Amino acid sequence: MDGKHGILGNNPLLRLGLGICPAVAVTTTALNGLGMGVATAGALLLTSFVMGLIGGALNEKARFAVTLILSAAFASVAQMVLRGWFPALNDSLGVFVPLIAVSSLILCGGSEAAGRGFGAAIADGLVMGIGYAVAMTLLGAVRELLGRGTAFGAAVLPAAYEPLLLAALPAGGLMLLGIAMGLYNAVFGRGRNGKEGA
Amino acid sequence: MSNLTRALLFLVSCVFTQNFVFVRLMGGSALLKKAGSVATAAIVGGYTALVMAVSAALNWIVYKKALVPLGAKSLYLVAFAAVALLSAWLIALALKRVSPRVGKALGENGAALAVNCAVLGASLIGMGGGIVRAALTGLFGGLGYLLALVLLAGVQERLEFSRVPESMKGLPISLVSAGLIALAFMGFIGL
Amino acid sequence: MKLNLNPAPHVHSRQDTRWLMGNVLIALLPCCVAGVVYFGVPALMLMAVSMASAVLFEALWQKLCGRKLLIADGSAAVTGLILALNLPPRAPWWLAVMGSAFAVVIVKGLFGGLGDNFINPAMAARALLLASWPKFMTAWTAPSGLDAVTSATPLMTPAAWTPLELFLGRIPGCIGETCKLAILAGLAWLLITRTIKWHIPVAMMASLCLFSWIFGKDPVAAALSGGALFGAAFMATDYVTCPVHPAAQMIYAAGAGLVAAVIRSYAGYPEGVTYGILLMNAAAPLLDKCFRRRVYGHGREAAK
Amino acid sequence: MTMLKTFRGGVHPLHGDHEGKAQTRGEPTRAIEPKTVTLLMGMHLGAPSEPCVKAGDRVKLGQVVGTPVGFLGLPVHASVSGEVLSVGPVQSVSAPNALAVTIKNDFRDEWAELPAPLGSVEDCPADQIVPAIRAAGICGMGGAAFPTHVKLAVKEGQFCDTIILNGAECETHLTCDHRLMLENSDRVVDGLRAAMRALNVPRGVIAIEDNKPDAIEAMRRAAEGRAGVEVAALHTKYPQGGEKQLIQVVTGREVPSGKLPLDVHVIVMNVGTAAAVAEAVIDGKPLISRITTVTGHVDRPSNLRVRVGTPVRELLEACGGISLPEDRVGKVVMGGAMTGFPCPGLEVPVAKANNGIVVYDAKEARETEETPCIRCGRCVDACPMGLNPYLLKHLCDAGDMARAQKECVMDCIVCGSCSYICPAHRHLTQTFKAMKDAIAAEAKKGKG
Repeated sequence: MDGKHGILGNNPLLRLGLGICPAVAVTTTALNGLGMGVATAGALLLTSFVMGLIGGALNEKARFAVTLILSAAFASVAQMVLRGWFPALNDSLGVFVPLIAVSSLILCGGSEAAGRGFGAAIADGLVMGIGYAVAMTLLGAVRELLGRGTAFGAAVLPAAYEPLLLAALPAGGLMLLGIAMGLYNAVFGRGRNGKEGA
Repeated sequence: MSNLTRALLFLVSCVFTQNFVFVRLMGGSALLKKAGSVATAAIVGGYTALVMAVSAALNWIVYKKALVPLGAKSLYLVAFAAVALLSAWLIALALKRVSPRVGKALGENGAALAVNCAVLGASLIGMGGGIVRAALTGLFGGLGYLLALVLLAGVQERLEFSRVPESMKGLPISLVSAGLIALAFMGFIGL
Repeated sequence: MKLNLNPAPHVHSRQDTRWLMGNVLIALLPCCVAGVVYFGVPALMLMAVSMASAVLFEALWQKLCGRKLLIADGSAAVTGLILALNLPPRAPWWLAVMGSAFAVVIVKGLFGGLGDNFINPAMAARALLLASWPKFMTAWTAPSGLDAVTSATPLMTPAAWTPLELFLGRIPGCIGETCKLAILAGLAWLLITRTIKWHIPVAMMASLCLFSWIFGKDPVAAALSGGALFGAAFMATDYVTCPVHPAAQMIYAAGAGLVAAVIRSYAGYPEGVTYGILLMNAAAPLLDKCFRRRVYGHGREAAK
Repeated sequence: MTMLKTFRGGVHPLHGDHEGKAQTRGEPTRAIEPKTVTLLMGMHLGAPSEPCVKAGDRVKLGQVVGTPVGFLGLPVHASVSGEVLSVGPVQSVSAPNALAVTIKNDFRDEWAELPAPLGSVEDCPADQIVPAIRAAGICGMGGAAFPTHVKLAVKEGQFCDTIILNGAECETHLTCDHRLMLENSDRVVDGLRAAMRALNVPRGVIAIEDNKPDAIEAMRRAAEGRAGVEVAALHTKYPQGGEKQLIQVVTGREVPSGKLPLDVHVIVMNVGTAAAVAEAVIDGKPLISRITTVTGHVDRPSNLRVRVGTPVRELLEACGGISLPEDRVGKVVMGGAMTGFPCPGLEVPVAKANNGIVVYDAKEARETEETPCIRCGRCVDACPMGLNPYLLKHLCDAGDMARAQKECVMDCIVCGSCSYICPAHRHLTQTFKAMKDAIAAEAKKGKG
């Protein structure tokens, strides 16, 4: 592992802005964030695994197409797993579970994994996946706390707290993610190799 | 209600009330575009709208006429992704033939650009009705995406000379801008 | 003798930023007075809290960013006051504080401060408060003395008030928006002192009346109820967030009026002026791109 | 009076204060005699003249002391008789080491031998008018100091159908053209007729802002019976006297970007220049004196007929001196408030194009601090050229030459209207001027 991506240092969500659609759409609660983060991370890991094996044999254009098909396949798997074992979570994530197929986290991570050697591909996929899942969970926790006054469903703020409903709405999600990224940049500095908007 | 009125209402709903970027949040990629000019945003947005419409219609056919009869429903995601990529690639090629300027704006990997949440999302959402509804979901949703892209590009162009704090520059401030526009779009709730 | 060498021009208009903001505050004065007369001391409290917190947050933000303190330009005070005038008279004090914080720090500060925000801070704050705490933002009280009687606004029950009542503002509504007489006085001040131009208020009210009429409503009542006139006079005309060129300004204002009329007639919220203005704020950079004055010596007439 | 013509944009500086002209416009012109004169060799636009005298020489009034260099060159004439004290670099308003000839006045005013006068402007040989103008060393006296004989050089294939005399005097404080038109109306018309005859131009328009009704009246009277000469009253608004604005207002034509007035068949001259032309043609006299307004914080604001090369200090002394304690003097500006140049010192000499000296106190002269642009759009409304100053400023601050050029920064006439009106005190005009200079330098580098 060459430390290109990290859980804290070069977070795929907060620094690179990968996979921001679901990051805003489903992170209304900490549990949703965790579930989506783990599901995406799992699909990423599997995609990186396969791309690490076969990616070296493909050219640039084919890489993207193959990654997309693999990602769609593993997203289907993720959907089946969620539907079978976590039906409630599956329902609250809704249409964004199949949309894992086009998550830019996987499309970017998978394409990059190709041709980097098997070990590096797996390690990168793992670190990126964990980083993404942690960021998703944190974002979900903040939005849940502000928007409902609860953490993982348990009431933590006093009853007098009037929840900031906007935090749980799309507009609030976009703004909070933006502010979170700004804070992240302020704390960790702007990475030298971290080009945003990849 | 005539079909025309229904279509019109559907248009308003897709562009404003259920905007793909600001309400459904399926257009994160719209934010990722580097502060390109408004003109580029309009071209990319129009292209994405086309891809959304075509792939939504094609995917409807693939799903209803092939996957369901064959009993291969669980392969739908793989099939949809393949169809979306193929149509994006073909449309990009066609557009490049029609206008070199458009081709330049789309860049080398125009097709990769277009396979995003909005395109697949339109296919998934369009599955609920007939093929016309599916195509219109893609087209009108794409128009909403286009509108969002152009609005955001305008705002980004304006932000070029503003004193945004260093750590907020780029994607973070784009997200906050999008959030503020989403706040404005909330006025259409219940339309 | 030390001679100063700064270059021409050697005279400057006396109308600096502070003068302009001061003029807006003066123009808001009649609305403040009407608000206090109709809704009592709590309205005054809200205005004070809102202005004070807006100025405080502005100072804190400028300090945090390591910038020069510029609160004396009065822009934060204007934002705070306009926000307060957009609140229901019995809104809790913390609502004003939250709104000011959002307006000054997130809508304005994150974008770089005065002049850099693309959306009107007070309007965005009102939209935030409405989305977050609807029960406080829609608790209307009739201006009937000190006891808070919950009632509907004229936008919900248009027939209950005569045009004169609507005009004088003895009706439920936000603190500053009910008395149209006071708003018109303020608007007249802004126009006479040339703080603003006529294009935006006129185009916005005309468009609102026209489209309300098309949608089957009474245009006079539409103009006189809700926050239409207040928005057209004080919020749509915000320099920072409206387009620069008169033609673009007319389209911007007409668009705001149209959106407001659509939302009032068909959408879930009773009042759409806020959203009309916010949406057109977002479109203003595009309008500015589309409308330009022709540069002397360029284009069609040049070769005559 | 018919509808006053005007242009789009513009500002009204010092409007509540009669444009700063009230103190001097009623004062008849007084002539002053300087103790020494410092004749800059570069008073006109173009290559500086070559000094042809040396220290110790005795020169007579009107004798050539600097010979012209190049196409844009003009001779410089001694404006007093006396002894040449030095030939060398001096501080001018814009440069610390401008070449000049300094002459000590012997107060005898002995004239040198002058070229023979051409006689009446209506009968003299038309082909000798332009050479006479060059020999008299005449350049534009309104500010830009462009050599007049070059302005009147109409190339093959070009023609001029209108000469506009600029008597707008839209700059604040200045009343020298106003006084000239009142006191020497006939000479102004003679100069215009001479230029019209030289180029065979059918129409001459004397354009005057309507804050000078007496000048309009005087010029109307003087123009009566003179072929093709008319007087146009203009709305009082800055920069009404800008060349491009004047052409637009008087003829309805626009000078295309990057082109000259002659491309739309117009020549614009200052009224002072016209009077100098008349002197040269009728009397054969070179340009050795001009009217300069001295106002602001001086004891006796006046219009003075001064010899070219008189130091600013002598002008101020002739007006009773600066009426401020030394520590409250802010700046001394050569020219009006909108475009004038700040003087680096009081020994700076008056050049052919210097139309005024204005003294500001420290409060008026204090530097304004830039605050953030609030996008009020006042600069856009004020710009007489239809530019977007607020946007241009951002581009210039970012050093983006290409986009600044695309936003037409080169069309900026540096009139100062945007800086004047900006509520945020942004330094618009000076930024644009710096950008224009940088772009011009770049273009020169590319060529050379």
